[in-house]
Amino acid sequence: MPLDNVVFWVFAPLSIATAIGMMVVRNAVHAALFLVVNFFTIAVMYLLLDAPFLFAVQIVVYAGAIMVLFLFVIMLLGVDRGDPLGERLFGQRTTAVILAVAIVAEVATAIRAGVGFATRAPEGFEAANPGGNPSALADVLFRDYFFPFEVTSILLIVAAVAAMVLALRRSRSVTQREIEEHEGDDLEAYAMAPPGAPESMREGTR
Amino acid sequence: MIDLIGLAIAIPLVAAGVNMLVGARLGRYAGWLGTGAMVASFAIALGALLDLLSLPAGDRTQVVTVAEWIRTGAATVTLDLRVDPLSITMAMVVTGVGSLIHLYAIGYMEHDPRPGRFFGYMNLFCAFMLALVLANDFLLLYLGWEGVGLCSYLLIGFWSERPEAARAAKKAFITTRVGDVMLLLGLFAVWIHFGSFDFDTVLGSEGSLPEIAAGTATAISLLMLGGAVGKSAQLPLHVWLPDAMAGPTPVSALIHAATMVTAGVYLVVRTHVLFEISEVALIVVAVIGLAGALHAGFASLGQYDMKRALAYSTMSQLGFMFLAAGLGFSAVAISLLVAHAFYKALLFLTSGNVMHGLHDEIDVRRLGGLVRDMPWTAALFAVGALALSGLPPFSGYYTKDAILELASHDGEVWTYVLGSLGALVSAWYIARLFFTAFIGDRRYEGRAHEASTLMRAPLVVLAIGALFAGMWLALTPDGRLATFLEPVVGTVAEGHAGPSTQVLVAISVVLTLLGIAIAWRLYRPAAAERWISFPEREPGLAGALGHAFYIDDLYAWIVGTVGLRGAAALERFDRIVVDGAVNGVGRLAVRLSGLAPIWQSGRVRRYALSFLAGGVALLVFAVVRV
Amino acid sequence: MRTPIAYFLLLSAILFALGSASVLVRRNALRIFMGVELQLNAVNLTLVAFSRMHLELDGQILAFFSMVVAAAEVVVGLAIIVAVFRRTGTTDVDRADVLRG
Amino acid sequence: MIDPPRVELWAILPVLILFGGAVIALVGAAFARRADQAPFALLTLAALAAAAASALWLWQREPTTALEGMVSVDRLAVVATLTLCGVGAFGAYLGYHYFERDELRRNEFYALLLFALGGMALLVAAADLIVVFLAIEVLSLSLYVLTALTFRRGPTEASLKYFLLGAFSSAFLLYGVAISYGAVATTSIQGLARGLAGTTGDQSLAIAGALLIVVGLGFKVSLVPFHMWVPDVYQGAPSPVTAFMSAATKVAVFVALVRVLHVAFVALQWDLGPAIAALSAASMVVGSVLAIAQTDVKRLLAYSSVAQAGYILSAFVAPDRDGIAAALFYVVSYAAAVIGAFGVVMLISGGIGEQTGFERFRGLGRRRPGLSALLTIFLLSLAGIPPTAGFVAKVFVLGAATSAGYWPLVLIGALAGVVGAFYYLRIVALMAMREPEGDDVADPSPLPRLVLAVPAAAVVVLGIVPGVIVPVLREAGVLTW
Amino acid sequence: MDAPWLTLVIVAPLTGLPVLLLWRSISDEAARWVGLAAALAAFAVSIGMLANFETGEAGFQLVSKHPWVESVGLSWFLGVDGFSVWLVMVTTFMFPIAIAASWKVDHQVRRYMAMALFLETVILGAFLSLDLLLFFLFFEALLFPMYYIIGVWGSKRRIYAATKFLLYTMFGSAFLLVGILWLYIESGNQLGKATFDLTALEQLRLSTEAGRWLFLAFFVGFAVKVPVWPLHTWLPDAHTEAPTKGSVVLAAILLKTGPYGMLRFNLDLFPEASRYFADAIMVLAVVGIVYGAIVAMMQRDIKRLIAYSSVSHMGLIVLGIFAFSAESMDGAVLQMVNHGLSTGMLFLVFGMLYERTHTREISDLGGIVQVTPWLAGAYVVAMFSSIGLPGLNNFVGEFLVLLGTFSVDRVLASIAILGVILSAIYMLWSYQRTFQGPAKERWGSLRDLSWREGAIVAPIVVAMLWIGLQPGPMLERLRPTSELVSERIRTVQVGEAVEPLARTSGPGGEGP
Repeated sequence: MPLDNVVFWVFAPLSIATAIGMMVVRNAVHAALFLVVNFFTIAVMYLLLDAPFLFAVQIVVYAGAIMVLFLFVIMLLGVDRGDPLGERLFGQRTTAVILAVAIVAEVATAIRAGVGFATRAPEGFEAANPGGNPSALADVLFRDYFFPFEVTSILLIVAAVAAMVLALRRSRSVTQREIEEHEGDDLEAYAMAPPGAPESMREGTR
Repeated sequence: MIDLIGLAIAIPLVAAGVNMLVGARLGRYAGWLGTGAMVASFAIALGALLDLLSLPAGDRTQVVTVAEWIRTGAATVTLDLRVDPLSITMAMVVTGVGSLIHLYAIGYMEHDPRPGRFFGYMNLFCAFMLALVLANDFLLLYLGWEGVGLCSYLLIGFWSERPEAARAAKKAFITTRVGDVMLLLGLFAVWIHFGSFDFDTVLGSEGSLPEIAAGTATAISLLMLGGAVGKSAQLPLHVWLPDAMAGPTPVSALIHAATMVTAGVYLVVRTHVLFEISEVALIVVAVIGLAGALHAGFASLGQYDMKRALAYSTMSQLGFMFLAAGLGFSAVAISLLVAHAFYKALLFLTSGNVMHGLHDEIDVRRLGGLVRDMPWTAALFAVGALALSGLPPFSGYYTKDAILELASHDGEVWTYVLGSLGALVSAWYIARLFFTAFIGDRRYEGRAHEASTLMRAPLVVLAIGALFAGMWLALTPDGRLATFLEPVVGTVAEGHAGPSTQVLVAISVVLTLLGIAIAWRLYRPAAAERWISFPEREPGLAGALGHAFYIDDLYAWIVGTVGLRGAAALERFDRIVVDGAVNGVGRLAVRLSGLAPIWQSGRVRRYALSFLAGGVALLVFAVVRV
Repeated sequence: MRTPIAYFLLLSAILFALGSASVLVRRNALRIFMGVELQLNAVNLTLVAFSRMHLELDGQILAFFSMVVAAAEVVVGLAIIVAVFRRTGTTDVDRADVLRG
Repeated sequence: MIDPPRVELWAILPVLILFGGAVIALVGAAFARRADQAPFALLTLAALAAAAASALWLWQREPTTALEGMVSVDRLAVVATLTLCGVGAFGAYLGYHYFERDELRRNEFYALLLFALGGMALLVAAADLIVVFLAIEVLSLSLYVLTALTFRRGPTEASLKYFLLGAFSSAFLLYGVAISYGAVATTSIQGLARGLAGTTGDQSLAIAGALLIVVGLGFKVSLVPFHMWVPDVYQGAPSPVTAFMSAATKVAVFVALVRVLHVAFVALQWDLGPAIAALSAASMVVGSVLAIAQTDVKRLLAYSSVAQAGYILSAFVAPDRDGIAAALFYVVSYAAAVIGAFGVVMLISGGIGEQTGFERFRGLGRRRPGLSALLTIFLLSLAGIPPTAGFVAKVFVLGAATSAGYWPLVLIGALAGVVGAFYYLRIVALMAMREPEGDDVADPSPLPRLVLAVPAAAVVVLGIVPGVIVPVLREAGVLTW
Repeated sequence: MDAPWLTLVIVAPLTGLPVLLLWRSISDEAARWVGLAAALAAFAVSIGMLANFETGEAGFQLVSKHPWVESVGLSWFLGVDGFSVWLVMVTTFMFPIAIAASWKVDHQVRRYMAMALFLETVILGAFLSLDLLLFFLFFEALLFPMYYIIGVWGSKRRIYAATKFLLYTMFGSAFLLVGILWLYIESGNQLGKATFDLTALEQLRLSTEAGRWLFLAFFVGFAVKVPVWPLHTWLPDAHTEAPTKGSVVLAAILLKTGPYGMLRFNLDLFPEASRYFADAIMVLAVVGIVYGAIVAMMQRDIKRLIAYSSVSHMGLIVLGIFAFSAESMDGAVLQMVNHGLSTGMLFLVFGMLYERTHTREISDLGGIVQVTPWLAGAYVVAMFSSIGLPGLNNFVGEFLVLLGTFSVDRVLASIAILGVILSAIYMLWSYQRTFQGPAKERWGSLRDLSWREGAIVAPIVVAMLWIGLQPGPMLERLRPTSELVSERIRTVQVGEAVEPLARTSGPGGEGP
C-alpha cells in the first residue's frame, strides 16, 4: 500500500470524526479544538495533493489565526458553558441529518459522473510547479490573479471597517439613556407576529 | 282616407304624449283631449272604411307605407299598415268603442288627481291596439301586442297605492308574457321558414296559400295560439283577467272586455290560413275555446263581485269566439267579437256606474234593488244582459246562434251540445247578475246616485249598438259583415246536413230562456237569503265556482311556494356555493399565508434548514435526468 | 499518487455536509459559524483536489482566496456576534426571533 | 521572471471611483465621526456621478475583457452600473434624511454604502467566478454592517441573521465555483462557456456546480427557498438600508446571474431551465401568498420582493437576448419602484422607531396625499398594473418565459400577480379608502417628496413609453464570448 | 374630414386631467365642470368619428398605426369597425351622463373626476385597440380606476367589493395574458417577426389543439368580465357597493369589454375553437340567463337585483355571439349598447332615489310612485326597456339574438327566452314592492326629479326610443362586419385547420 493511501486512510476518518466531534460536543471550546484538529487533517490532505504552500497557510491562517480568534471570542463572551442538549425545533436534527446525507449522495453522484471514483490524478504536477509550489503559485497569483488579489485588499478594508463600526459603538455617542429610551419600543416595534397567528404555531417554548 | 290611416295611430299617440308629459297642467281638459283624439281616430278609420267599401271586393286589401324603417344593404324594411276588411273592422271597434269609453271616463275619472296620466295611458293603449290590428307584418303586430300589454299593466296598476291593483297589474303582465314568449317563438319559426314577417308572404295573398308543411304550420300556429291564449285570457293562461278588474272600470271595459283581450281572436283569425293548413291546431283552438267558454261560464256563477263575474263572462265569450275560429268560422268569430265589444263594454260601464254611485261597492251581496236608485243604469244593464244572453233580436243572438248552427252542421255533436250548454250558462249567469244587483231589496246603505249625463250618453250609444248591431250588420254567417270579411277570412263552408235552422233557433231560444228561468228560480228576490248563504251551505261547490275550479290557486301554489322556494334555494346556492367557492379561495390563501409563522419562525436555523433543503432539492436536477 | 482523486472530493463533500449539519443543529451563533468555517475548508479541499487533477494551480489560488475571504468573514462575523451579545446577552440564535412571521 | 500583468485600470474605472470615494469617506468618518453628515452625502453623490459618467464613457468601448480576463467591459456592465449609481444616489439621500431626522451621526454609512456599491459595480462586470465570489463578499460584508447600523435590537438581530445565512450561502456559492472548476478546469465565465460548448456526455458535475452557484446567488436575490432571511432583514434593517439593498442587490446579482446563466452555463440551458423555472415559480407563489397576511408594510414589501425575484428569474429560462432585455427591464423598473416604495415607507414610518405597521398607513391619502399618491404609483408598478413600468416589465419577462415554452410558469406568474395585486392594493385601500385615525405631523419639507417623485416619474414614463430604454437594454443584452 | 379620429377620441377625456391633477386647489364645483366638459368633448369627437365612419364597410376603418415599442412589436394600432363603433359611442354617451349624475359626490371631487376621465380613456382604448398588447394594457388599466372609484366612494362594504372586483378580473386576465404571449411568440416563429398586431396574428396557422387552448385562455379572461356564469359573483358586490356613477359605468360600459373581447379576439383568432366550444358556451350562457334571472328575483337589495339582471342579460349577449349567425351577432352588439343604456339608466334612476332615501332594501321602500311620479316614471321606462318591451331599445337586441339563436339551436333559444318572462317577473315584482303599494309615511316628503336629474335621464330615454324604433342606422353600420365574421366562422369545420382570414381592409389607411 503506497504511503499516500495509508496517510489518506488514516487522516480521512480522523477528519470526519473530528468534524462530527465538533458538531456534537456540548462545550464550545471543545468544539473549537475539534475543529482545529480537523483543519490539521485537511492540511495533511493538501500535502497529499501536492500543495505544500496551502498546507502551511492552512495551519497558519486557519488553525493559527482564525481558530484563535474564535477561542478568544468564546472566552470573551463567556459562553463556554455549553449548549443545552435538547432540540427545541421539531424535527430539526433528523432533517439536518437526512439533508446532509442527501447532499453527500448528490455530490457523490455528480462526482462519479464527472470524475469517476477510480480516476487517479495524472502524474506530472511538478511541471505545473516550476521552481516549487510557492513560487509557482506566486507567478500565477501575481499575474493572472493580480486583480482579485487587489480586491481582497478591499475586502479586508471592509472587514476592518465593519469590525470597527460594530465594535466601537459602545464607546461612542449611544448612551445608556438612549438605550433605555428605545428599549421598550424596540420590542414593540419588532415583535410583530401577525395577529391571529395562534401561539401554537410558534415553535418551541420561549 | 286609407292613405291617412297612419294618422289614426299617430293622433292618439301624440295625444298620449301630451297627456303624459303635461297632463297635470291640463286638468280636466286631459280627458277631452284624449276623447277628441279618439274621435278623430275614429273618423279616419270610418273614412278608410268607406273608401274601402267603395272598392271592389277583390281590391280591398290596401297596404300603406308609412315610413322606411330599416335599411341594410339591399333589403329595406318599411313600416307598413294594412287596411283590409278585417283590420278596418277591428279598427272601427277599437276607435268606436274606444271613443265612447273615453267619453265615459271623463265623467268616471273626474275626481281622480291624475287624469292626464290616465288618459295618456288610454290613448297610448288605443294607439298600440291600432298598430296591432293595422299591422302588415308580425313585427309591428308584436310591437302593438306588447304595447297594449304595457298599457294594460299601467292601467290595471293605475291605482298602484292599492296593493291588489299593483299585484294584479304585475300578474296580468307576467301571465300574458308567457303567451307573448310563445308568440315570439312563433315569429322566429315564421322567420326561419319564410324569411320574412310580411303577412303577404307568410299568409299568402290573392288566395294563394303559403308553402308550408302541415307539421311546421302546426308548430307555428300552436305557438301563435299560445300568444293568443295569453292575451285573450283563455285556458290555461286565463288567471290574470279576473284580478285585472282592480283597474278603473273604463279600463276593464275598453281593454279587458272590448279590445285588447280580443287581440288573441284577431291573431287566430288573421293567421287562420296556417291553422287551417295544420288542422290539428284548429282542433286545439276549438277545444280551448269550448273549454274556456264552459269553465269561465260556470266560474262566473260563483262570483259575487260584479266585475269579476263580468270578467269570467268575457272569458266565456272569448271562448265562444275561439270555438268559432276553431271550427273554421272566422267571420263568425269576428262578428261575435264586434257584438261582444258593444254589450260587454256596456255591461262593464254600467257596473262602473254602480261603483261610481256606491263608492266602489261592487259585491252583489251588498247591492240589490238598484233599479230604484239607478233606473237608467238598470235599464242599460238589462239591454246588455239580454244581448249577451242571446235573445233575439239583440246582437248576441245572431252571433251565438250562428256559432251553434254551424257547430251543429259540422257533424261533431259534442261541439254543438257543449256549446249549447255554454249558451245556457251565459244566460244564467248574466241574469243572475241582473237579479241579484238590480232588483229585490236594497242591501246597501244610503242612496246610490244615478250617473251623470256625461256618463250615460255613451252608454246609450253602446246600448243601441248592442240592440241593433246584430240586425244591421246581420252578423250571421252570410250576413253583411261576413261578406265584407270574406276576402280576408274566407267563406264559411257549408257544413253537412243537420237539424234545420228553424229547429236550431227554437232550441237556442228555449235554452236561453231556460237559463234565465234557472237564474230567476235561484236568485229571485225571495231567495236572496238562500243564495247569499250559498257558500256556507255548499262550501265545496261554491268554492269550486268562486275559485274558478282552483286553477289560479294551483298556479299560486306552484309559483308562490314551489317556485319561490326553488328560487330561494338557488339564491342560497349562489351565495354559499358559487360565491362561497370564490371567497373560499380567498380565505384559503389568507389561511395559508397565516401559516407563515410556522416556517418563518424567526429561528435562523430553520432558515438554514430551508436553505439546505432547497439546495438539496435543486441538486436533484443535476443528478436525475428526466 | 495512488489515492483516487474522487476520495478527496468525497471527503470534502462529507465535511461540507457535516458543516452544513452543524449550522442546522447548533444554537450557539459561534458554533454555527464554526460549521460555516468547516464548510469553507471542505470547499478548499475540493479546490485543491481539482487543482491536482487538472494539473494546474488555479484551484490552489482559489483556495487561497477562499481563506482570505474566510478570514474577512470571521472578522465581521465575530464582530456582529459580539455586538448581538452586547445587546441581548446571549449568542443563542433561537432567542433572536423578534423578527418573524 | 514572470510577465507583468496588463493593468487596464480604465476598464474598472467606475469601481475604482466608488472604492476611492468609499475610502475618502471612511477616512473622513474616522476623523470626523460626529461631524455634519452633509459633506459625506455630497461626496457620495459626487462619487456616484463620477462613476456614472465613467460608466457612460465605457459604453463606447468594444466589448472585451480586461485585467487578465477578470472583468468584462461591455454594455451590460455599463447599464447595470448606471442603474446602481441611480439607486445608490437615492439610497444615499434617504439615508441622509433618515439619520438627519433623528440627529444620529452615522457617517460610516456613506463609506459602507460606497463599498457596497463598489462591490456591486464589480459584480456586474465580473468575468470570472472568483471575482463574482469576491465582489459578493465585498457587498455582503458592507450590507451586514449597514443592516446593523442603528444598533437597536431589530437591526442587530437582522444583521446576525443576515450574516449567518449569508456566510452559509457563501459556502454554497464557493462550492459551486469549486465544482464548476472541477468540471471545466477554469473559473473564467467565458472559459466555462467555451469549455462546455463543445463537450458532450454527462454534464452532472457542471450542472451541480451551476446549481450551487444559483443557490448562492439565489440567496442574495431572495429566491424561495433561500429567501427566509429577507422578511426579517428587510424589516429589521433601517429603512434607507432596506430600500438600498432591496433594489441594488437585485440589480447587481441578477446581472451576475445573467453572466452565469446566459454565458458561462449557456450550454446547459436545457438542463438548468427546469430548475430555474421551479425556483421562479416557487418564489412567485410563496412570496405572494405569504405577503397576504402581513400587517407590516416593510415586511410585506419584503415578501413582495421575494415574488418579484421570481418574476425576474422567469425571464432566465429563455437564454436569449430578449430574455436578458426583459430581465434587465424588470430589474430597472423594480429597482425604481422598490426604492421609491421603501423611501415613502421610511418617510411615513416616523423616524428610527420605524413604525411601519398598517395602522400607520390608515387614511394616509387624506393626511399626506402627496406621499400616498407616490406610494400608490410604486405599488401599482410592483403589482404590474398599467400604465406603470411594472406592467410592461411583467409582460416582458412572461413573454420571454413563453418564448422558451414555459407557459405553465407564465400562468403561475400571471396568477401570482393576482395575489400580488391583492396585497399591494391592500395598502392602497388602507391609505385611500379608510378613515384616518389620529393625527400626524406632516412632513414640512417638500424635498423628500420631490426626490421620490423622480422614481415615480420613471415608473410612469417607463410604463407608457418603455421604448426609451428598451433599445439600450437590448444592446446591453448582446453578450459576446 | 381627415383627422386621427380614434386617437383623438381616446385622448379627448385626458384633456381634463392636467387641470385636475395639477391645480390642487380647484374648487369642487369647477372640478365637476372640468370633468363634464372633458367627457362632453370626448362625445363630440366621437360624433366626428361616427360621421367619418363609412357605412357598408366590414373591415377596420379610420385605422391609425404607429410603432410604439418597435423592438417588441408593440404598436399604437387603432381601428374601428361595426362592432366597436357603437361601443365607443355608448361609452362617450354614457360618461358625461354618469359624471353629471355624480354631481353630489362631495369629497375628493378632484380625484373622482380625474379617475373618471382616466377610466373613460382606457375603456375607449380597449374598444379601439387592434394591437393585442395595447388592448391588454387598456384592459388591465381600467381595473385600477374602477377599483379606486368603488373603494373610495362606494358604500359600506366597498373595499371588499372593490378588491373582489379587481382580483376576480385579474384572475381572468392572467389567462388572457398567457394566451396573448403565446400568440406573440408563435407569431415570431411563423411570421419571422413577433408582433401583437391583430391583423397579423389572424394570419397565423395554429394547430387545432393550440387554437383550442388559446381560445380557452382568452375566453376565461373575457368571461370573468362579462361575467359568464359561474364566474359572476364579483358583479353583484361591485355593482352594489359602487357609487351610482360607478355602477352606471360598470354596468353600461365596463362589462362590455368582455363580450367585445370575445367577439373581436376569440372569434377572429380561433374560429375553429370557437365552433368547437360554441355549444358548451351557449349552454353556459343560457344557464346564466335563467340563473341570473331567478337569483335576481330573490334579492332584497335593488342594486343587487339589477346586478343579477345584468348577469342574465349578459348571458344573452354571449349567447348571441356564439350562435354565430349574423342576426345574433348584430343582436349581441346591439344588446351591449342596449344593456348599457337600460341597466345604466336603472342604476342612475335608482341612484337618484338612493340619494333621497339612503336605503337599497326593497322592504324599506314602497309607495314612492305617488310621491315622485316622474322619478318612478323614469324608472318604469328603464325597467320596461330592460324587460324588452318592443319600441324600446332592448327589444331589438333581444329579438335579434334570440332570432339568430333560434335558427341555430331551437332548444337553447326556447330556454333562453324564459329570460324574457323571468325578467318581467323580477322587475315588476321589485317595482311593485318598492314603488307601488301604500305610500309610506317616511317617504312622504321625497322630492321628485329635479331639472338637472331630468336632463340627465332625458338623453337616455331619447336614445332608448331611437334605438327601439329606428335601429336601422345602427344595424346598417353593424351588419357588414357581423356578416363577415359570421360568414367566416360558419365556413369553418370543427377539427379542421383554418385558412387565415382574408380581411378586406377598410378605407382610412395609415394615419398621419
